Amino acid sequence: MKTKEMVLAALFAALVGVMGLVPAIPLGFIPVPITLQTLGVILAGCFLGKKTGAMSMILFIVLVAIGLPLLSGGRGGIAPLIGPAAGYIWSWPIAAFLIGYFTEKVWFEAKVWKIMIINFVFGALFVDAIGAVVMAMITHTSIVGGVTSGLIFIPGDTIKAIVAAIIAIQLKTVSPINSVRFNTAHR
Amino acid sequence: MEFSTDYVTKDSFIHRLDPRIKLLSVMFMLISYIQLNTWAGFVVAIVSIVMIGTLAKLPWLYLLKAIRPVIIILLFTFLYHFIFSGATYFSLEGLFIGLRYVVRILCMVVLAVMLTATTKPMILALGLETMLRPLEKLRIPVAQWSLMITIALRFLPLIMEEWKRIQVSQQARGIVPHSLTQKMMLSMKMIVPLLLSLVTRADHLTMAIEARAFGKGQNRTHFHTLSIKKREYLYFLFPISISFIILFVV
Amino acid sequence: MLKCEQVTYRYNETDGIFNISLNIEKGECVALIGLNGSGKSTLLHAMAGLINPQEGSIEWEGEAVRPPKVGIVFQHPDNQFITTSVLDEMVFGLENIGIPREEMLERALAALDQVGMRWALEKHPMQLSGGEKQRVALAAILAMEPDVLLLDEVTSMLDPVAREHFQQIILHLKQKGWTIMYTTHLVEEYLMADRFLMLDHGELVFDGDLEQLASSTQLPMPFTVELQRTFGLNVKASTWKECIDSLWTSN
Amino acid sequence: MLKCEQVTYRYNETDGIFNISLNIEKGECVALIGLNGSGKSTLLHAMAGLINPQEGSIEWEGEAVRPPKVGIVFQHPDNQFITTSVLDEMVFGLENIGIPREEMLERALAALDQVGMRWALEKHPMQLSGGEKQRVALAAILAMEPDVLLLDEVTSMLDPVAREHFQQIILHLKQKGWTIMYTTHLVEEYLMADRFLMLDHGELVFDGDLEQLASSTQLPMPFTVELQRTFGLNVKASTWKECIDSLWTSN
Ligand SMILES: Nc1ncnc2c1ncn2[C@@H]1O[C@H](COP(=O)(O)OP(=O)(O)OP(=O)(O)O)[C@@H](O)[C@H]1O
Ligand SMILES: Nc1ncnc2c1ncn2[C@@H]1O[C@H](COP(=O)(O)OP(=O)(O)OP(=O)(O)O)[C@@H](O)[C@H]1O
Ligand SMILES: O=C(O)CCCC[C@@H]1SC[C@@H]2NC(=O)N[C@@H]21
Ligand SMILES: [Mg+2]
Ligand SMILES: [Mg+2]
Repeated sequence: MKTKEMVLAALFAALVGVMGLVPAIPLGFIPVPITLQTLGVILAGCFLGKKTGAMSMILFIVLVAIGLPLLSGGRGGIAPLIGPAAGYIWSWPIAAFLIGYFTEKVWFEAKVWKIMIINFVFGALFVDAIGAVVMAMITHTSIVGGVTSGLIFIPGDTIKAIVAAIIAIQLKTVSPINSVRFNTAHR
Repeated sequence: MEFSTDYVTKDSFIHRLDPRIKLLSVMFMLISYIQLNTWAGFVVAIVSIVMIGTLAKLPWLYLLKAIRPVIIILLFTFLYHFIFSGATYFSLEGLFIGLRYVVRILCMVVLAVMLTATTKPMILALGLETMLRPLEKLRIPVAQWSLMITIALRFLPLIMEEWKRIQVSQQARGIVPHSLTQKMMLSMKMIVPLLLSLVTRADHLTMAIEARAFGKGQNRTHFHTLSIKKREYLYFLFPISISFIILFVV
Repeated sequence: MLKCEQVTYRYNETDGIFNISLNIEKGECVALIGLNGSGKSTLLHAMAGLINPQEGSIEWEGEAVRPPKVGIVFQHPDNQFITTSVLDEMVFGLENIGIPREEMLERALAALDQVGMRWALEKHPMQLSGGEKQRVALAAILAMEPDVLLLDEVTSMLDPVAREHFQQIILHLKQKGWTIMYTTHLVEEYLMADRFLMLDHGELVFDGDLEQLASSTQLPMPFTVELQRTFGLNVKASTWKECIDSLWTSN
Repeated sequence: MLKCEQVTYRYNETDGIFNISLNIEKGECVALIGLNGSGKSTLLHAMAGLINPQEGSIEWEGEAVRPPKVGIVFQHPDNQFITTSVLDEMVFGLENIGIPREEMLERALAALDQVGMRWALEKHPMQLSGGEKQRVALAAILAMEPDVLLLDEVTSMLDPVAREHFQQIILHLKQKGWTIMYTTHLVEEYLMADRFLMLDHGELVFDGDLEQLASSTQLPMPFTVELQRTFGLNVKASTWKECIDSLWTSN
């Protein structure tokens, strides 16, 4: 692990934590709120790349686990990680990894629309699918019902996917993916 | 806004207990709670939680507050089972099944909350690091992860300062956002400068860490260390026996 | 010996350092001077092994430079704090180089005493004043006892008393045989150095001692005027030593 | 008139500024001096209206102080940058105070010229060298033409040439009647001020002119020694003016 990767992973873990301060929108009919934090998750993937992106989200979970109140509403500790939203939270590292993986693939010809599609598939569809299924399993309710109510997140998450793509392209010159891609291109 | 850790400042022996003992205890007990099914089991679980909470001098109001976020889900789960899980809709059997799910989740949540309420995050992190140190032999960079926790803690206030700094100056610019959409648009415009400046800071921090010879962590020594006192091993018998009782006796 | 061979580090076409070659002997104390943006900080970062020059090599006693052999104190004290208390900040480097636990506190306190900051042990580094930060930053590196000490304008925010302490620290380390290179914009601080390097637009344009510096006519900035004004005289080369001696004995 | 009345700002029991009362007349140029951690930056932040004292009040011409009437340049230039290019940074403040579009570029360029940074128009402020950052930070405030200018060690990383420019800028602004207050640790930079304030442990311990400062025997630090050493003489009060005059004319 390079020091720079460590620091950037820590930065984005903290960033997702700070996004948890923005009041989340609670939904009456399912126990998982709409939160800005997914924007940070998606950004971690498409700005940091697969390795650092995934690391940052694992670190985020570790930080929550040791009790920092980084989830919306100032929640932390082990409780939320085994609660109904567990599937959503645990899918974040995987989502960041997958977004990073495909973003790195298209990096040299990166366009907003390409990143947007990647973000949408893995940052919205993937996370929401896993999250809804796990939620239904933990609460022992029906999977079909869980997934149907989970659809409520899709519009918001789509907007976040688009916004993240725009930001990532604007920050392209300072992205650590540049050095990752540069190194592999010369290997 | 400030980050307040969930830590509740009190002087109890649970607070002083070595974090590793606490972490392992919680793990054991959580595993046993998953198997909770019989009435006797529930009684044992609840009694054990009440005992720990009392010993830790935790205000019960605090624990109530901590479970507030899960109340809706518990209600939902309860109703679902009450309606669908029995032989008929709204059966007595369904009611009990629902109750059991709710109490089981409650027990797990409260136990987890008590861990972080009685241990400062940095101490918990140190406990975690010390416990996981053997993993270094498997080439898992424990020291690095532990440093990452430290850096993330350093970034939390820094990000907010930076955000505030940019926000105040933007308001001084005379743009006073009125509607929610205006506010959101303005925030959007702040994200790129914020990230740019944070990434620059990350660069500087990287150099600072390397300048102080942080490496792979092989020969690293530790200033803060934990030591488990003899009688603390004895306390460990409590969660073990609780878990044992729940898993195999009742 | 610290050996730079044709070192080039480019930020872009015009900015950076270009084709720098120089040797610094063990025990030398060198001042690196030059205008704003001439490349001093960049050179120091390269010498500490924190950035990799695109061309050329930098070695200390035959090996590629890197911490903890080479210690660097940054220009912006804000940029070097990693932890959340001054004590943790002090021991961070010591932990990394494997100092035994018992020795750590000793070393940390000794270094803090040197800069007069022991009182701040429990404080958050970011809540110190500008000069206090700079002192803690210096102490954290001193405690690690590097072979080569690189100091980037570390006195810029120090008060007169602290700056004098600093000069004494440097003189003391010189006596102990440390190799030191520092940058400064203050002519008063030239007096500690045995040798001067000047950068201009990323190139090395001067390498010599104070006498040569003061009598040089090709310098890219009015250093000569500064020198003469500061010491209040229009000196000839032979009087420099006296001038310096008298200044050092006067306090 | 800038009027501080019994101003107290506490970080905690021991740190902060305590019970500070002072009046600064329009057009005065005041140097604020004191050791590291004596509270200079804290006082300037309070005077700029950036932090609210727990006790007391600060007014400029009868109104509570705040930007853009009062302009402050921070000790750490990094803390001042908000945008992603030097040009944006320059016009940022001008937009705030409603300068017409055509005038903005004009003012921005003039201010950048004053500090010699016009070439950096397109650069990212965070990617400048230490001294370059400090110059841009200064220019950004100069362009806003505040009534009161507060400068917190803004020359600490400037090279000798830039520092001299800076002194000329200040003298020029003095002539134009601006009210200026600056902090510095360099005795050479005392010469621009008409009046001196000294803080010690957050309290105001001196208020007077250079003569009084040089002859004061109760100062909490060897300022007197510094003063005398810098100017190379053991002056009596009456010779100060000559000394200053001769220094200003010598370059
Ligand atoms: N990260 C960066 N990206 C691009 N350009 C940079 C970066 N850092 C510095 N520069 C440019 O490189 C040149 C040399 O910078 P450097 O910081 O080495 O100067 P310096 O001699 O230390 O100046 P100062 O006396 O002001 O500290 C400057 O012109 C600066 O604008
Ligand atoms: N954010 C903060 N929280 C707590 N204490 C602080 C904070 N900022 C400064 N201090 C303390 O308050 C005192 C005054 O600080 P201040 O920055 O005003 O000093 P200063 O005179 O500007 O020093 P310098 O010459 O080093 O810049 C110092 O002892 C410092 O440690
Ligand atoms: O705070 C929690 O406990 C976890 C929140 C998980 C929120 C999920 S992530 C994907 C989906 N999109 C949202 O806006 N919220 C959910
Ligand atoms: Mg520099
Ligand atoms: Mg200050």
